[in-house]
Amino acid sequence: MSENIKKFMFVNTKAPYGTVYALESLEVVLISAAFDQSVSLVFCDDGVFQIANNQNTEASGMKNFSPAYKALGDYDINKIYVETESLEERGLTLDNIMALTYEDEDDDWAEKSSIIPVTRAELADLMDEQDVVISS
Amino acid sequence: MSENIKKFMFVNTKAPYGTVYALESLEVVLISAAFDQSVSLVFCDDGVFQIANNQNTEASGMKNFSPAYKALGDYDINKIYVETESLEERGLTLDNIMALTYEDEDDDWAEKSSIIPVTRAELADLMDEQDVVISS
Amino acid sequence: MKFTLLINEGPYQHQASDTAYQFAKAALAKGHEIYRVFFYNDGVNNATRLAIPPQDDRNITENWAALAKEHELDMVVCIAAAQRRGMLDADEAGRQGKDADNIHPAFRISGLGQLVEGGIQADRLLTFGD
Amino acid sequence: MKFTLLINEGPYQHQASDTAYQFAKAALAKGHEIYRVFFYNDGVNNATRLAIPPQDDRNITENWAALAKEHELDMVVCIAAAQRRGMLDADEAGRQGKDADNIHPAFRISGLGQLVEGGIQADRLLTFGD
Amino acid sequence: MAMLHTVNKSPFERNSLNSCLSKSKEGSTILLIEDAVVGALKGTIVADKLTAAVANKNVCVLGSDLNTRGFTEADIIDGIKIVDYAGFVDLVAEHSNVQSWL
Amino acid sequence: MAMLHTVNKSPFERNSLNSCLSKSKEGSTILLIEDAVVGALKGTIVADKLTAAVANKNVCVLGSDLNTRGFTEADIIDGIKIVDYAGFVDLVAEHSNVQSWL
Repeated sequence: MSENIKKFMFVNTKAPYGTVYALESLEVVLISAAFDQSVSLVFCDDGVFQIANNQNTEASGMKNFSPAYKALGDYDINKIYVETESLEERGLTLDNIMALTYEDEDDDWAEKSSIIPVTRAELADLMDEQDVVISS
Repeated sequence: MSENIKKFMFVNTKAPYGTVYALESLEVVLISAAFDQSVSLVFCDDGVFQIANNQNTEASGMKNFSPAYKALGDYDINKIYVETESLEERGLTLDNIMALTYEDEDDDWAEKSSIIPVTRAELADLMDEQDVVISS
Repeated sequence: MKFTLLINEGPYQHQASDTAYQFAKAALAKGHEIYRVFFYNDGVNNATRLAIPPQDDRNITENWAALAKEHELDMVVCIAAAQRRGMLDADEAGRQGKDADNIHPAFRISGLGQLVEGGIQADRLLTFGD
Repeated sequence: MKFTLLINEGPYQHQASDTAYQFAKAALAKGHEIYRVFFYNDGVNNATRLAIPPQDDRNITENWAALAKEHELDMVVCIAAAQRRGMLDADEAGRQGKDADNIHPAFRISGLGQLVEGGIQADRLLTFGD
Repeated sequence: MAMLHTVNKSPFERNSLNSCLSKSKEGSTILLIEDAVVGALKGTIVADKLTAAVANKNVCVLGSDLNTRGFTEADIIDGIKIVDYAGFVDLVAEHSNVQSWL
Repeated sequence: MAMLHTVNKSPFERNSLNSCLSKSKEGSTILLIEDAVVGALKGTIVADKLTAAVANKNVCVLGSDLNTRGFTEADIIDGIKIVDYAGFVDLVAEHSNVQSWL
């Protein structure tokens, strides 16, 4: 199937916990890593809250699935686009976002950030290039 | 139980068909008529679309439940508040709304409109007076 | 004080049932009474006894069932909403000629009148939805 | 052209499943192929064989089942999402020690890989959700 | 080939149409389905946005969902096209990709 | 006695907080729960609305839902109070009625 590599983009637009979409979308992303496709993630609109630092679900009884985002690098998923306007509108900066990283096999396994800040306009261009876009 | 009459208000804020809330809320309203309480309905925000004229579900395969609103008068439910600002924001007037009526037993069964246009501020006052508010 | 709770969304997809559960627990801990918990719309899906959530996640139905057992809660599933969505108890399955049923014994099936009556009898009715 | 459809909401509560069904019917009528229909999130609830909708309303599950029979559609329910929500077939029920199952025979249970594979094999993947 | 974008929620209730408008490119197609069809109506507080979109994008509305909610061609903004389910299928086939704004 | 209003959706995604703000009276209480807690954050595009609401209404946020989403007292607008589930119960008991803005 290597002749058939497609660009998959998972677009996360909703806050976590209030609905299940963030959690169950992450489960699809992790599975997709096994298919040797080109996979990228987008966090825009309220989706930026999915990768906020310091999530603590102790008092709410919800399952804290935020540590699982840190596994993305191990699955070779290292194109994680974060829309800068979405952060700004919500009073956030990149400092509020988890430090998601991967080890670059082409650069002596140096640890690098998977987070790629993009503007809304750049994101529109990126979406336009995809073969499969799965939003939630 | 007649000493225990409560004011029930059903507040409809969502468009019909895209979600089930309009239909299943109407089912509660019709049941509530059997309990001899003071019942009123509100249509505000996208809820005003629930009572739009000329709903035609033939090509979508959805169930057209809009005729059931016309039965409200027969169930002695005749306080139907429609928020005027919600209509205006959506390019609608009272002419776009179904003519929901009841027969007034205190006035020789004259047919009267159940639709009561109210402003947002008037609605806030009305909500404040209720014992039970069920929104969807 | 007496509370009736109305839950309009199913488990996991929305937080509504979780919030209602935490509210009920806190209310009972403060000595209040839960007059009734009424499950409507997709809320009826909270009553399944067939769910198998992941080991490291909460089991929403079992949480409700345990709370109900401890405090003798009246947990009512709307029959019309349940039929539409394939939630049945053994009686209903028999009557409707269905070959299986799926409602947890901590819940009972009844009509929408139970919601209105819950609103009349309780001091406060709270809705948890989407 | 080959389409894979992804349905993320349950029947009746949201129009997503209705829209996907009408889309599938129209696509098949035009000679296109539906490579797969994948049910995820609350979409798994479309697969119940226990629903009894009112006589004057559509039966969403039976509509899908009839379309699948006519066109040999591959309708897949995500196993993880289904377990969380109490949707089981007989095999799963047996394995998990549950005393009943509720999945309609027109649907099959499988893993999330079937969704990704559906995205790879089809010319277009369309999502229907909330 | 340009992209097809679908929106299914009312712009009076949700932000998804806004998101779609801000991240869809000139020449792309936006199809309003389900509750989003009310965004196509004339004289609303979002009509200016839709009119602007019509100028450089192809804006369509699913006719059956429009009729279901009580409206017809006469009620919608000039330049917005009505399609049926078969037209929806054609739009998907004609565009390079489709994105659902949920 | 004044009313308690609960809002459970993000004001960046939905209109329900707006609806609540425009139909709740002075002296009433607004409690942000679930995804609505992000509306309490400082420096957002809705912060001015919340600050205005704090001036004549009692605005609260459910602390456990705030923590769940990664935020604490330091992140929220001055004057918004944090309550736990027991505090939520007290608010319901203390007010004449409760309305959920869904």
